Amino acid sequence: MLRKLVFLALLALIALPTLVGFAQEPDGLPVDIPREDLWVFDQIFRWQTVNNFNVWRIGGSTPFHHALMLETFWNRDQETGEFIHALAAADPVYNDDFTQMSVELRPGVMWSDGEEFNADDVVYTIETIKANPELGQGGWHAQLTDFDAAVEKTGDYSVSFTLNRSNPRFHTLFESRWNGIYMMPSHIVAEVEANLADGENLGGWVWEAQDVVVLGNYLPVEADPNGYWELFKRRDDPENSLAGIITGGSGPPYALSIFYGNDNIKKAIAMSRNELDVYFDVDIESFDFTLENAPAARSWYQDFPWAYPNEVSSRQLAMNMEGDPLIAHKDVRWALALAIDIVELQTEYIGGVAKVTPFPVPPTAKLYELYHGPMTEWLSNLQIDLGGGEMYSPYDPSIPDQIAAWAEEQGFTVPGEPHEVFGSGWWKYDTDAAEKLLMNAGLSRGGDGMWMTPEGEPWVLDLQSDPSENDAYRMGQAAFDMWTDFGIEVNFSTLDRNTWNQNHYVGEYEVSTPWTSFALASGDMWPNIRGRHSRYYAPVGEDYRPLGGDSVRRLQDARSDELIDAMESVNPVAQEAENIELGIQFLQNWVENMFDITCIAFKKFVTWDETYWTGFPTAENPNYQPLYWFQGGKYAIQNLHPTG
Amino acid sequence: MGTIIEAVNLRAYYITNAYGVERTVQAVDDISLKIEEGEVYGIAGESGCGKSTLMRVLLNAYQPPLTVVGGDVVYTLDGERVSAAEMSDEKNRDLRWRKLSYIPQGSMHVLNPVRRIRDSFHDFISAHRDVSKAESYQLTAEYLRDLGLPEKVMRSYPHQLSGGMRQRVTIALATILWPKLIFADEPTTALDVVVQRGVIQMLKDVQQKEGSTLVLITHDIGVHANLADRIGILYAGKLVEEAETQTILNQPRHPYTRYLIESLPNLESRAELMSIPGRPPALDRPPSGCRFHERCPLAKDICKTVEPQLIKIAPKHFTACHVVEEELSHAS
Amino acid sequence: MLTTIRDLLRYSLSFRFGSVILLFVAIMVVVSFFAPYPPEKRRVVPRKMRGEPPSAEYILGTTTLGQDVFWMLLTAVRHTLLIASIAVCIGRGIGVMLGMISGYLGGGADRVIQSVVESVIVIPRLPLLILIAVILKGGLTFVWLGILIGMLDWAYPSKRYRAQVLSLREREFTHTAIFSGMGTAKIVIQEHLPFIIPFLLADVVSGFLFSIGMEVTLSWLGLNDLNSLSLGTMIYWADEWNSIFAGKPWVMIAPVVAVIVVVVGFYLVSIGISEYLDPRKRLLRLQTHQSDTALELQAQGTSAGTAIASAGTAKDE
Amino acid sequence: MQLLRTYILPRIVQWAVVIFVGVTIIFLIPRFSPINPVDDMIGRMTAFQTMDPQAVVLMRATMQDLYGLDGSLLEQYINFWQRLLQGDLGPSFQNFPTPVNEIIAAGLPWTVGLLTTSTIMSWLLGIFVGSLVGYFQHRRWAQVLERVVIVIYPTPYVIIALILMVLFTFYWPIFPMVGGAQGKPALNWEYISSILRFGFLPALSIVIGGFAFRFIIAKALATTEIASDYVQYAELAAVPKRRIVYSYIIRNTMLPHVNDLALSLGAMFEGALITEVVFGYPGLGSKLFTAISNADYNIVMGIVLLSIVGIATGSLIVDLLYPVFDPRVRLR
Amino acid sequence: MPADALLHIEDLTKVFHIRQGFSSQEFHAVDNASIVIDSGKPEIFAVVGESGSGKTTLAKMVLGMEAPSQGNLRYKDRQVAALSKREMKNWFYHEVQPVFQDPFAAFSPLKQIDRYLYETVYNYKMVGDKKEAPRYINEVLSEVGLTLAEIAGRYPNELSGGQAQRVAIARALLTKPSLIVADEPVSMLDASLRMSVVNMFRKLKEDNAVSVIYITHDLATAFYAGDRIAVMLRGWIVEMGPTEQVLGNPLHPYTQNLKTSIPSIKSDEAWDEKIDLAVIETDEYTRTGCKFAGRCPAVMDICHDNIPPSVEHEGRSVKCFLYDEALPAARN
Repeated sequence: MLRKLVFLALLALIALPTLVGFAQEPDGLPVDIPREDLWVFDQIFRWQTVNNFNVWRIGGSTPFHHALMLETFWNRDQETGEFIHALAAADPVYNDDFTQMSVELRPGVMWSDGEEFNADDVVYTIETIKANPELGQGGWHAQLTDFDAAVEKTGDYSVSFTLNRSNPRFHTLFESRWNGIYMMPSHIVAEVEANLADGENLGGWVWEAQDVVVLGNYLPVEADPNGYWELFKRRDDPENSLAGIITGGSGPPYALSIFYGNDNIKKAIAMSRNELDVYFDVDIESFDFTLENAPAARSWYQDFPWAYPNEVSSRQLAMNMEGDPLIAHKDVRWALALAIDIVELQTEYIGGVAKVTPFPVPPTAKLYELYHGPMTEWLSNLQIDLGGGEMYSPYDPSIPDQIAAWAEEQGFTVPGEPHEVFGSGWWKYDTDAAEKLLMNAGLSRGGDGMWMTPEGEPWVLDLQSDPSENDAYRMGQAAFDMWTDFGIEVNFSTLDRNTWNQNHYVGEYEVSTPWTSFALASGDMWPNIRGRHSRYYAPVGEDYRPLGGDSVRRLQDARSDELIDAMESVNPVAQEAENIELGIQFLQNWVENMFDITCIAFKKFVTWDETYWTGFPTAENPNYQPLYWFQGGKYAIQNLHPTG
Repeated sequence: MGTIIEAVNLRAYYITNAYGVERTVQAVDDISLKIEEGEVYGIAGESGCGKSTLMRVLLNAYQPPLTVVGGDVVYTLDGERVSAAEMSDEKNRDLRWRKLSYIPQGSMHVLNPVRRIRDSFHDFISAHRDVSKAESYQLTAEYLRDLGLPEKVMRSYPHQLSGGMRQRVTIALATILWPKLIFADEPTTALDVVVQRGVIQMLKDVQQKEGSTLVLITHDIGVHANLADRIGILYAGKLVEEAETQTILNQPRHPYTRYLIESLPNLESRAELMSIPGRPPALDRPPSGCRFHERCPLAKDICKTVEPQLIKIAPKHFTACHVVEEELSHAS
Repeated sequence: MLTTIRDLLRYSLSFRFGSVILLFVAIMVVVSFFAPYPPEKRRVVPRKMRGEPPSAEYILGTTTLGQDVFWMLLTAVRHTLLIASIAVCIGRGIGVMLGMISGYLGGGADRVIQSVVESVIVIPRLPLLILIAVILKGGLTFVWLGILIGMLDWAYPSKRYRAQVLSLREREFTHTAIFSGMGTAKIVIQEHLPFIIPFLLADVVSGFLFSIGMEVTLSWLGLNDLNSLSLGTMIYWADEWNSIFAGKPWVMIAPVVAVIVVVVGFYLVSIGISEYLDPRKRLLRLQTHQSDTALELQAQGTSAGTAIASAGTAKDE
Repeated sequence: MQLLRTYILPRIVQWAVVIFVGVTIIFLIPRFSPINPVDDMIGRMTAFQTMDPQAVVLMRATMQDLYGLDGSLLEQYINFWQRLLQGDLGPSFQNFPTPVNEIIAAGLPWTVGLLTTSTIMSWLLGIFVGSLVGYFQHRRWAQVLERVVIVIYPTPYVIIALILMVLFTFYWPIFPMVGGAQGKPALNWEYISSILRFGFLPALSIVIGGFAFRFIIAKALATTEIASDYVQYAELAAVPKRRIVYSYIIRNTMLPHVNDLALSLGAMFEGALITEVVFGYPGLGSKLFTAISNADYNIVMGIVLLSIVGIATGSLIVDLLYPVFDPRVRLR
Repeated sequence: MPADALLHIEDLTKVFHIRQGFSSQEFHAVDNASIVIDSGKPEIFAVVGESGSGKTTLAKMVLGMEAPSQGNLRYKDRQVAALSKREMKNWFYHEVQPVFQDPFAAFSPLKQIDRYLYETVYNYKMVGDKKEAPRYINEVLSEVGLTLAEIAGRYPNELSGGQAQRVAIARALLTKPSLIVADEPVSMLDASLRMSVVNMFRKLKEDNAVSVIYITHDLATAFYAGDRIAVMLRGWIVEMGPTEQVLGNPLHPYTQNLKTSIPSIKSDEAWDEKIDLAVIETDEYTRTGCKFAGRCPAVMDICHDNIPPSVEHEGRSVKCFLYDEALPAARN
């Protein structure tokens, strides 16, 4: 009797919700909208602040909101480096000394409430951000204030900015990849501002979903109070939205973003359950899983190497010039580079899907053409001194071919020229040469074959990485393995992202695995390298950020300073050739000194499942870049259409 | 008046094995007795002599490690003869409280501490009769009134009652269904004399009201003297003497019984009293022959080797002693 | 002691089972010292054999980066036990000391110690552990992790020991000892400690369960020295490399099963020991003469039986 | 009044002291974090773009001021208590300027809903099944059940959760992977059933873990309880086994269980942490985890404070209500 | 105050608090007790009363284990409560030693029993040379009828209760005390062993000139052993005087009640009159007026509201209005 009771109780406990689970189809989506009308995409992270679309405040964040809702003057095609005119109808126009920039606006763009966008909105946006430190998102307030930017309406569809000093790159503030100064609907915000009580400011203004007015073609409908998802609805007049005007498309009626946790595999599982149409980026294992379990899924390439390879950034083994005293020695840095087997790193550790690059500029089509191509000859001719006058050519242009050979061995087909798929050449894996370099630097092999410092102590090298970026971390693991095999005692510590960042800020590391690109998609390098000028140098133990620069490597290099100074006054548009030439010289200096060991460029497994939606850009049909969380992603979304 | 319960060559052993320590304790060894309907039968003996074990077996309520290895208990209840060995579990449960009942020792602990008295009564009544709670309460109230217990007991928790009251409530709880056969195990132990007196009075009341049979177990000869009609003396798992109460008190024959009676202090005299030398034997290794021989001042050689049998030495008077046997044979 | 263990092995099923498991674990620990190469090291397995399921050569399979799961696992078990041992030593050490001091001193000192203990108890341990782990992150070696876990796992035990001491202080033999002229130190160490030891034993096991659980949890959150091997970090990496979904489940199954086996081993042993220390069972073993009474009473399950039987343990919890 | 003075008041004072000390510890520890929340925020804002160095300096100063991180530790501490006593937990750093109160309010219902339901469920189930198994420990089914629990009990929770996750979202994908419900909150079957569906796996994991823990305790207590006189007596009286399990065993072992329940309900935010991270369930546990790794002191403080107050109050309530659960007199 | 008093107890009171539910009550476990034991004239002073009458509390205060709430307790003219820890150990414990109720609880079951004997000898430096200890211990053991060889290396549970209790007495004797406080020393012993211990006290008094405070609920042994007796009821000493007088011809109705309640083995003196028992444990303690008024056969109106005085009557003191010469009722 009792036994039955227990049994029944247990059974009921398990059965009841299971039945509930079965009664409805296993639908794990938080909203109940037919999938023909709903496009579900990966939210990348969990929102901390929900249902507040005041993106201008400090703490406001914009990822993929900008792809759906927000607009600024220009976007940049990440493949070609060309301007995409967004709210601006043309390229920026500077005066001779770069103290004035005038912008011509595109007419006919409508806010979602029917008001037309015009120069008043621009003026209001700039003045409001300048006036409110609380609207500090993206550092826009700080930068506008720094240049004391004054904006003037020069016509209904034109504005002009005046700066307190020369700045040939002022327009980058309005050029969005991840972030740019987004325009405010002045007719809405001005009213809000007018109704603020004493002591309140626009930083505390909460713009809730139902009140939002946009230039993009999606309006927020609902946000999960716990930040796991947000639902968007296409505006009624997508043809009047900026994206609509530019692409002529309209996109799915509803868009839902869901955060599946930091665990990549969950996204893959969700896709296999048809609960996710596109995800952001995963590791190779999760992608393999997707291929196996979601038959309708694919990424940029239909086959190997699948991933979209051209997100403009690269990953390097960055060395702290003031970390281990031996790192300050150029020969040691070169030895470390030559002790890395880039082919194995790229294949075994990364899965063969990323592009190789020997310097911190990713080999996208445009940048390859600007930098890698022109530098090939120089790289091949480059010689380093192994000691005793023994010169050595470290560059191996056949690296992409070796990777291609590996891929074929795996049974993959390589879609195109090896260098188009796998990037440029890299340094030879030559431990003998590395050995000579280390000997040259005064190191010696101990009895157990491990390297000893010139002082006769065992040489211990610290390596730090953060596993949340799986490619960077795996690169770190590879370096650890290869250097260890080479006889270096490497102390590899795994840190969480914040601690790891913090260690960069104060220089508490010897070797680390950050990512950077010295070039923008356009090829301009100055904005990304200026922080490396020695005027921003901070010694180890001091946070470099208050100085405003980027002294991660604790580098003080006169030649770099010289080139940065030279570039500052060059107009990247008008004097492109000169600008690129300076860039090449900068990179040559960087490579000669092996200031860091750059290994691979970013690859992105932007993967979509075509069960419900199709039309995403692919390698065969590369109309737009597929990186939907970037500003340019909005154009890809416009072309989505239901499968069946 | 016939026999209500009969034990036939009963042997009950504790067979334990705790981490390799194996023991067989012969707590009840070859005991036979007959108890008549309506009488009060006292079982006396020191702790460890097997009297509680005997009672458990007589009550047919035992579980491992206690095992009945021989003999049987036969009940004659309302004309029906039932053998404990053959009784089904349901039958056994069915007989409880309605036919045979048990008054435990240590009333301190036998009442559920978190239940009011009346609810405990309800538990016990409803286990055997199909009654509602209200009916149980009613029945309980009437019964308690009959026994002269105050009504407020009903609503009390056990810990609120005094020790004597608790024991009396326990007696009421055991007899609420008017069982034919009542076993009482040390019902007055650990009570002080005044309370003990009250409890004994009540036991008498209960027994006399329905003419039930009471099997009373206690080491206190004084209690037996006041209640029992017949007494059986247990020593080391054996019944060594059995007779009517007056006979036992006035003409004890077994040396052990004599010691017991003589060592009782009283308020008449402060003259020095004897104590029994030595100590009771351990029942996992009982002495050979007469189990009392090691402490017996009269022991002879035969006592060490031959186990004495219970023999009739007078009407209703039995004892198991070689010396007595010899005396008798000499006398005759 | 030896006979106790022998008896336990012979007669307690759970102890026997648990001991076999722990013996097996101990062998793993010993064998782990004989790994043919540093077990953390990748690329030790020939390229063709990488990421392969268990085989005769690699009995627990290999990872894609060329590690031998078997040797990893042995070392991981050792490290996890190291962490747990440190944690247990520290946790129980503080717990026993504070509990006994608090119980014996009584009065003001007791009140102060108890408010500290209570305050520590109300702080949620896992978040605190995560918080400190984040703070110490860079320097969080296994030893530190052990110390950290131990530092958070003494409050409950100390309360238990205090309660023990308080109840032992009221026992009659304590008074006998006092009237025999023994000093407090002697009473504590010679009279009372033997009674605390069974509790300590049980507590040590629960400490192991807690510490291993915490190690696994923190590692899974990525808050351990991820480049050293422990059961937790093995699970972390198996999870990170999605071994289950990438068709290499052996990489995940090995540490998960190992965790369960190790904790269950400890737990079974503790069940066996506490059964052995159960006053009723103990009585049946100890008695030689006389206590047939107790046996009889115990068989009836009366409190008198339990009372006599419990001579030797104070109840708590 | 004696009671108030000697017992209740000191207990309340202790409650306050415990909270004060606990909160102080939690205030101090994050301040040793190497992560500066301001820098962390700037790092995130500038991660994907270039920014003028001067601008960064400017922004940093602004934020330091807005976050209230100026001044010495002592000043911050005093400031913290002033705010706290007004019920203000300050702004979140990560989500500046959203008040922590608001963030907690969004997560609280989920955590409380999931954890109370599943904690109470596992508690009831554990007591019920554990007591039954303790009572019927020699039955086959009881032994099988116990062995299963022996394996589950010591297994770290995170492993149980992960196994469930893999089983029920992938191999047998019948449950959702992330979130708490479907659709807009409404009082209709769709929404409520979706809450059940989304909450099932997280709840199941907690129930399994909590059940095993409670089972072990309940079984041990029941085993002890069976040996008690009143259970033995009721058994002897053939009181139905169901009644014995409920009114005798479970009722008498309830006190420590109730005590534990109060504590575990108080500690729910701790329990929620791993659950929410594994199952992507909304609530305070996962917020706490994110906040810790981002040095968002105010959120950490707010959630841990809830937990501290919860546990301290839970144990206070249990202590004060002790007499309700235990009618027995307590001597001091 | 007699100058040569060994123990002088004057108006000794011990107050406890009972917590019941949400209220707490104060009660006097010992209320205004006054006892004098002369030095130079060793005696056995028996204290009798039902359980809960305060006997044990009184014993604990005499032994210095409990601090009195009020009143004086002087040993050899020194206030016991004022003794320092060192004085307690170096002087008081030499002089006053206890014998506890349960000999098995009085020794650690995990230690060999002779350890306590050696400890006592060493700690109180009873012998000059440690090698002398066995001889001395053997000597003392022989006084209780044991030899060291019999008990050396044995654990308490290997001895019989009588043996263990005699070891306990021997241990107490090792310090050559002037006063032994024996709290129910035979109540846990079997009838056959009991007298051996009681006889021992009589012998000790004669041979070793030790005074014994013999606390018991057993009137018969109190009568047998005690020279003087104090009868306690709910904290009061209701009658005190030479044993033969008090028990031979009790004055206080309660003592009379006690006396008639002793079960006699002469069963013709069966009890006919019914006696009243307290229903609720704490009722009598908290009663105003005479605590026996609730069940006193000779109760008068005055008894309900007034506390009777202790009066000297026929060579003893009685706490009863019946003998209060100031009252008319007493003269009738």
